[in-house]
Amino acid sequence: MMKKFLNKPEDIMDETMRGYAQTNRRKLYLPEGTHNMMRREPKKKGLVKLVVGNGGGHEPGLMGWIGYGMYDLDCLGNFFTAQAGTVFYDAIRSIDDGSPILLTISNHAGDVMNGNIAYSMCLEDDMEIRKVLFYDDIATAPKGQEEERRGGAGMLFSIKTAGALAERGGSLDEVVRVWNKARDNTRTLSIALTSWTHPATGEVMASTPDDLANIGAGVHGEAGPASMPFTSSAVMIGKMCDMLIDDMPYNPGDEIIVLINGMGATSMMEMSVVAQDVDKHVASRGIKVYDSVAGNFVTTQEMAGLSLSFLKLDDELKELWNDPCSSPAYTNR
Amino acid sequence: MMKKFLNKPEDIMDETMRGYAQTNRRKLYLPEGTHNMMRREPKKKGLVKLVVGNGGGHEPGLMGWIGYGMYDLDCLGNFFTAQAGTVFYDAIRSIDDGSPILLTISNHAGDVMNGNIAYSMCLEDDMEIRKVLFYDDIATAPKGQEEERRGGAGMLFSIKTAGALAERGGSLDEVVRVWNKARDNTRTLSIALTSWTHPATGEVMASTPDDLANIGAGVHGEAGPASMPFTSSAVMIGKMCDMLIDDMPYNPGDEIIVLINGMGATSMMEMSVVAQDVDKHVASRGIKVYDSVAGNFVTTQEMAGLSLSFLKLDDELKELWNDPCSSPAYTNR
Amino acid sequence: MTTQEIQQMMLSVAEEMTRHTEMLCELDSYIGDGDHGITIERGFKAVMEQIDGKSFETPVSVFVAAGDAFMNTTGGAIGPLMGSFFRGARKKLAEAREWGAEEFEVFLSSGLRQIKLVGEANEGDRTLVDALSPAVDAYSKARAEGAALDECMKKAADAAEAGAQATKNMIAKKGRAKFLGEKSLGYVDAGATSMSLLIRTMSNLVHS
Amino acid sequence: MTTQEIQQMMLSVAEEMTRHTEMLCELDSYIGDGDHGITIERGFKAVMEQIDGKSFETPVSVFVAAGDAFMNTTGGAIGPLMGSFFRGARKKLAEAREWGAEEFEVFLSSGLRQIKLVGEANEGDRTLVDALSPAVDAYSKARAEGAALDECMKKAADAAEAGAQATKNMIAKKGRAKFLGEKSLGYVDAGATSMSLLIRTMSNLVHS
Ligand SMILES: Nc1ncnc2c1ncn2[C@@H]1O[C@H](COP(=O)(O)OP(=O)(O)O)[C@@H](O)[C@H]1O
Ligand SMILES: Nc1ncnc2c1ncn2[C@@H]1O[C@H](COP(=O)(O)OP(=O)(O)O)[C@@H](O)[C@H]1O
Ligand SMILES: [Mg+2]
Ligand SMILES: [Mg+2]
Ligand SMILES: [Mg+2]
Ligand SMILES: [Mg+2]
Repeated sequence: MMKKFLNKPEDIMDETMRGYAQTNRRKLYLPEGTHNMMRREPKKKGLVKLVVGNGGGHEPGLMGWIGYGMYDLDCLGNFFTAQAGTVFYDAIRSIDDGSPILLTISNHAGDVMNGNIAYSMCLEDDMEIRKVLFYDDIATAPKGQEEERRGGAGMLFSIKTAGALAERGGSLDEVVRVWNKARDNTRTLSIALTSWTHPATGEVMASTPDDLANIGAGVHGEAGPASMPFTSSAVMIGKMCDMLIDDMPYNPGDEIIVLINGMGATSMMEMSVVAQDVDKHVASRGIKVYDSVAGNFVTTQEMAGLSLSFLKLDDELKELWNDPCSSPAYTNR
Repeated sequence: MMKKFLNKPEDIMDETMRGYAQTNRRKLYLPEGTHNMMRREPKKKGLVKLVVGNGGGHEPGLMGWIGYGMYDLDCLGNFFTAQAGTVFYDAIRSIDDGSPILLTISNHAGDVMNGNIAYSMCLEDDMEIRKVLFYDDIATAPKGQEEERRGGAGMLFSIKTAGALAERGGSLDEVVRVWNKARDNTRTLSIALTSWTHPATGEVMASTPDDLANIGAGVHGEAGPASMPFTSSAVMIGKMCDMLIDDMPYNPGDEIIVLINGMGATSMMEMSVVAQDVDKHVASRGIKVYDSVAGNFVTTQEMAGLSLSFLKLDDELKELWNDPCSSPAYTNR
Repeated sequence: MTTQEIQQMMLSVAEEMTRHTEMLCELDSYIGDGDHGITIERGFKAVMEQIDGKSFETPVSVFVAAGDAFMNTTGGAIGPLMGSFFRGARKKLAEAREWGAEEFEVFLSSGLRQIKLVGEANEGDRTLVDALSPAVDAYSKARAEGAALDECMKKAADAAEAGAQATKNMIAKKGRAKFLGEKSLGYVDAGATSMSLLIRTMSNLVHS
Repeated sequence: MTTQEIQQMMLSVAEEMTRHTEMLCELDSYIGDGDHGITIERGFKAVMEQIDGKSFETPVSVFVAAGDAFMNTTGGAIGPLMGSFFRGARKKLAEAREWGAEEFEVFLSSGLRQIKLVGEANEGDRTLVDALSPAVDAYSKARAEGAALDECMKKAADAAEAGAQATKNMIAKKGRAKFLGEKSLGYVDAGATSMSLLIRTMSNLVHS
């Protein structure tokens, strides 16, 4: 039996968004009757605005990264379903004050197609708009086909750095450049341990055998391509670090930022244990952790598991990473 | 079979604390070989310092509330075990620069006794120190015996407001007064839905029957005194709101802050649904929600459930609540 | 055709499209997630609700309403694709009050252009583009040879069916099947099948 | 008694205290959580490890080391309480090089004061205070009457045993049983029992 705090299935996303706006009323604003989560204090006119659209069910998801130095708008669809492109377009127009727009898309079919619809409608309106993709999940396509990979939680790195540049007054071209650079320097891999329960149907989804851990599981609980024996954090995380390091590759002497993204039921105790395992393991490969972040950002309901993302820094990205930002789920001051 | 990201049971708290310090290296500092989590940037000399000691396993727990305008030190013991009072004393001395100290204790036997030990040792040293208790859990003692109640997540309200006053330069007496006022205006009640797994033994603890929700469960999974049928969020949360409102009592016209504290596996989707149910329900009783906060703060491993806390505001508490603060788990700017 | 006639036709088309749920789900189940028929049914039911009894000013506004209804009520790949198809001509045919062979050509080709823009698929990728693209070509060829609307449409429907059949021998480069490589060979694509059904149904209902 | 004699005595006391695990757990199981004996055993094992083979400057430093060891290795209520008991006289007896009847009185009464301060329990609350407090009184009375150390200690141990027995008729106001009200009647308190055991063991080992 599903035991979740929910009311009518058809109201889930409306109630979720309303409640999330209420618990973050200092930072967020949700116009009534919409799924358009936006900054409470709009960005200064003329600066590049970052917008995104995606499905719900990953709370906080990208809503958690709306705020100063980060996103300006997240237009949500229903549970695990991208919002219709036409509605996404309306959302973008609702915050349009003539400033340039960066339309960002996490590489998932529905987000891409609906993003393309919104994008082409904005172009028809002669808006100053650019479209960028994010893809970081090394489990979803082989090296060399990076553009085919799905987008994962590593998107924080592009959002944070491009968002900082936008806040500094960077041009749309420059913001695009930084977004793409951060993305190209990011790799993500996930590990899922348990099942999760669909909040509308109550069905138990995507279970993993007791003695295995699923590597490369998707944010909707999609099974990943590989499994490994479930064992100590140090061993499992060490293997994942190696896979990430070898894919990029990250080289001895590199400085990285680490993101540990909990899928839902993984405790902060575990994420902390993982963090120090990552620090130890990457150090053994000559790589230095400049900063790290852990939390439940892009989740899959109450699934146990996490994703691990690395960003390779250069001076520009480091500076932008250190710029102040403030969003419900990530604030560095 | 327990599926958690952990290594050797005996290293759990050391690794947890090291990792938590690493993922919050901008804000926290953990001297090697200790369990003394402290502010990265120490507070200005002369201002009242807020310190606390408690057991681990509730991550982030009170470590999450260390930072500007909040705690200066959290001295942790082992899993669900308060740190020895003598060690707690050493921790306090390690940050002692002659500034006044507010030693805060959440009302749990181990924390109280070890806090008393540390407190009396500090007194022997002629330090300027005061001791305050926190108790808010209405399920643990009847009205009229408030001082016998356990401390819960509502402690955030005393920490935030007394912490703000300390940062403003308030005297030790004044900081004590505000701590106690916020405490006396706070009520907390919890609801647990599932079991949790002991990270050292792997034992499954404190299960709740499928069709019931346990009311008043403790942060260590202690069974609460009452059960109610598991049903919609609106109904369960409505009843909890009534119990809180009637205990204080909160009256029509009152302005409150709401804290929704996830126990571990309750998703931000659910906490958001709960938040809007709380808003609706307290509004129906004439009470206004001035602000609200939701997150996994004081957890019980991967247990599903949450606690609900209300703080009744007056002008002073409202002002102090709005003062800037910055900690890993709660930041309002 | 007048706005009212187009509206009537679209209602009938939508109704017909809700009748192939099982077959389309089965096609989607071989190397997809098996929900295509359900999504098609849901989408076209929403189309019926949205345009039944309403009054429209122009033919294209009927299709835009259909596209919006489809897109807003369905997810998956087919939602934005079918929605874009119906909405594709909304600028070019904004003024047209009656549709004949020329307008339907614009409608089909704009729909194709929009689908390719949204789905980023090309001919040969094993998608509904492989039904629609030959249909547009066949239509244009027929019209260039002077055929009337119903004749053009018939040619288009024939080509769409042939195109859908041909997906059997294509390796998927878009959609869920794209990582299967050679394993995607041997099955007719579900989306191409519903697209060819759609064009056939329209061709049965248009008249000059 | 010299520092070395105290150290030797404390080692023997600690060893004896590890021998009542089952009985103490059983007492704790009626209205507690049943772990008291285990905690006592773990704590006194740590005490033995900590003081065995070390060299100490003063008698009180033996007890402080014992208290620290106990407190640092055990949780529950008894950890901080027993630790505080042993550490209670560390300031008052900091200079004393040899302990006689006077020093032991200071030791016991400081331990009681510290336990009451830490546990916030009073006489009659059904805790180890109800063993220790009458022991301190009996000791003082005997000493005021001119008795020697071993005689004082014997009186203390007798009083502690009687005090522990008396907890049977007390309603708990501290510890886990405090919310049980009348239901806490009828059982001897576990902590009071271990405290009386401790004093009896010491009384068997002290000498003037
Ligand atoms: N990028 C694309 N471009 C064009 N058509 C596509 C694309 N991706 C999928 N399709 C079409 O959509 C069909 C699947 O639709 P449907 O089953 O409704 O969506 P989903 O795959 O999300 O479950 C495929 O058979 C294919 O024809
Ligand atoms: N506040 C207190 N003051 C004095 N003694 C106490 C207090 N609380 C508990 N005790 C004593 O501690 C004993 C229980 O010890 P123990 O079982 O080791 O701890 P716990 O109850 O935490 O499991 C009780 O029998 C009682 O004598
Ligand atoms: Mg499908
Ligand atoms: Mg699908
Ligand atoms: Mg016990
Ligand atoms: Mg115990």
